[in-house]
Amino acid sequence: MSVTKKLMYINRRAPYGTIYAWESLEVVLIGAAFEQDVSMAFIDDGIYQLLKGQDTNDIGMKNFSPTYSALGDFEVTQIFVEKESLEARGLALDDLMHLTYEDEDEDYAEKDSIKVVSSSELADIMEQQDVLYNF
Amino acid sequence: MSVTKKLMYINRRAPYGTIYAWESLEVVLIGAAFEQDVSMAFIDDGIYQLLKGQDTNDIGMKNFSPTYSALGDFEVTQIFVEKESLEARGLALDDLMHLTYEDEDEDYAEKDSIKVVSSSELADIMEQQDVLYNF
Amino acid sequence: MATLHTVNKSPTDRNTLEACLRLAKGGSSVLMIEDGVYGALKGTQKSGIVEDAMKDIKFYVLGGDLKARGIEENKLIDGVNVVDYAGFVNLATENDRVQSWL
Amino acid sequence: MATLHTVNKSPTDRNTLEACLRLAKGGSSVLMIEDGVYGALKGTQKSGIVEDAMKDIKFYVLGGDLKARGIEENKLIDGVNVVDYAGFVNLATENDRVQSWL
Amino acid sequence: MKFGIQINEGPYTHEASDTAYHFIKAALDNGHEIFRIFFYHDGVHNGTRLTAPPQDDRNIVNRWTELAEKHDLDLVVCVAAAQRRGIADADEAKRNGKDTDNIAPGFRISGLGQLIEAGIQSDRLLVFGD
Amino acid sequence: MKFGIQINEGPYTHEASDTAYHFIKAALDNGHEIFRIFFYHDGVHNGTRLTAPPQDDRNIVNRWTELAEKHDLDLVVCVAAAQRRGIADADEAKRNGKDTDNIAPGFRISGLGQLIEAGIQSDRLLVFGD
Repeated sequence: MSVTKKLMYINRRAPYGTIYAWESLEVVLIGAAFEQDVSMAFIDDGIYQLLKGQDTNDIGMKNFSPTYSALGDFEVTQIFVEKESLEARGLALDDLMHLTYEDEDEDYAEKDSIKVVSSSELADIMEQQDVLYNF
Repeated sequence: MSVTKKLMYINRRAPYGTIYAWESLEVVLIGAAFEQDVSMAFIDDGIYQLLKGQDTNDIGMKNFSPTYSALGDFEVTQIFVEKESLEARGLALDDLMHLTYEDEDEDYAEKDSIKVVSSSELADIMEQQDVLYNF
Repeated sequence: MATLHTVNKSPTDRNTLEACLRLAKGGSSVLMIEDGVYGALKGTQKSGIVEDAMKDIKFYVLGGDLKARGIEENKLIDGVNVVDYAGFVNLATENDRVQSWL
Repeated sequence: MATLHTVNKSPTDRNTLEACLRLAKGGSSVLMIEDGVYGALKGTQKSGIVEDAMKDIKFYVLGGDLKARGIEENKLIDGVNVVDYAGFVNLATENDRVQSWL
Repeated sequence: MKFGIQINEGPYTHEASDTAYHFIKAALDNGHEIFRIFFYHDGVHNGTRLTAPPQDDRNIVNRWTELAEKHDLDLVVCVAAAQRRGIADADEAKRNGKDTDNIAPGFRISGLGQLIEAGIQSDRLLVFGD
Repeated sequence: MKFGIQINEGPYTHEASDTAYHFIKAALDNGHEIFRIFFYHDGVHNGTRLTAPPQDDRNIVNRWTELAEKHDLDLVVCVAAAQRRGIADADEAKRNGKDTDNIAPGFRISGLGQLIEAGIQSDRLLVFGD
């Protein structure tokens, strides 16, 4: 395949209550093999996927939150979090997992993957995409 | 079975988008055989189940709305519609199907099955039930 | 460069329509399908968010889903256009991408 | 005569918690489970509806669902009680009926 | 106390089936009785023996089968909901002209009357769904 | 124009599968091409041959099989989602030690890469879900 497209994965669901968050993360991991220009957007309750300190022991489900930290190794380095959604939930960037990647263009310096953007900035970014995956 | 209980079926979902409305109506029809004291409550988007003039031809799904008119024959005669939910949707009783039953205690006079009640009245009625079925 | 947004949830049940309108740029089209068609009703608690967005955004609603739910066209917010499935296909081709708000 | 109401939807996604609180009588108990536990968070757009209802209604939240979602107890609205599954069973027995808001 | 349980959603897709399981275990551990577990809507998918979840995840269907065996639970899959969704036992498969069935051990297929009865005969009915 | 289609919900339970069907028919009628239909999440339940819906209702699974045959459509069921939910073809059944399979004619089971590819190769990707 020779085409390179801009693909964005859009996440609006809380984790665990339904499986969408986990199964959409599986798509992102597989998608990494296709060497496209990928990004993720976390909007509304999708933001809850990124909360620190998830521990599913008492409910007997698989804790998939550590997988987000691996995204950088899969070259998924552009993770947009909508500011308005954070604020509506009383959350700040510091409540989310610290996701990073190594920038190979800058001698593998560690950089933050998450960018907090306003609704209006995110709308612009969505408008630049070729494909929007929703789950 | 000798017990007689007050059973209420609670409907909060719009029809067709999902099957809950139709499958819950199937429960009500089967439940009629048990000769209990039954009632139905329509709350929030559940009210849309009762809108007049449904025609599913173009979407190729089964139109189950005529079944509501048969509820009276199944001795389901207490149908509570929450006033606040109607108003939030800009609807009035006249927008809903006219559901009736024949009152055998009054020489089979035709009576209205639907009663529009306030949230606070409905809360009282729910509190008198033995079993609340949700779908 | 424009986007077709589809919304299939009732605005009195979920926040989907609000999310769509917060993130749809001017010049976008919004198509209401399935239970999303209740968003096209005038006189509801939520009609205002559509009326306010109409300056910049074109609104469409799937006719088959309206009829199924017993909604006559005179109950719609003025300016919402009714389309059939072929019209849905045209909207998808005329825009550069489709964002399906689930 | 009292009712246990369970709510399993996030209040920032759906209207379920609002419906529950509109129809729960004083003296009722509300247990937030699954994605409903986000309703117990303080400082959100929706915390106020729980805080206002607390005069008349007792609020509980399922601890396992909180922990799974990374919510520490110090993030909860004051007065919300954390229970485990055995506590859920007790609430179901202590009340006269259970209304499961879906 | 006697509990009736209704489960409306399929395994893995929705937490409803997990919550119901943990509630039921806690109820049994505390000396209560489970009159019946009724699987309705997509809940019927809890009763297929064809699931093969990842090794590092729970096996929801096997968990039901084992719990039913241990505590002699009545796991009822709604026949109408099952027909629409492709869950069948040997009798249903035969009646509907299907070449195979897929129901898991410990489950039985029956009518909606079993749900009404669970409501009437139990002290409390709890519904787990979406 | 070439469309890629993703379907996230099961038949009957949610209208998503119906809307996708009507969209695809209209697209084909208007001379467009369907690159692939990818069934994900509960959408995998569209691919079971064991459904037996009431006589007076549409048969969603058969409708897919017939449309695929008529227009040579590629109906792909996600393997990971299918394993969790109990949809298997003969190979999958064998690999997972199951005594039977339940996939409907015209569907094939494959990986998530097929969805990514549908997004890349199609002019438009449309998602139908809950």
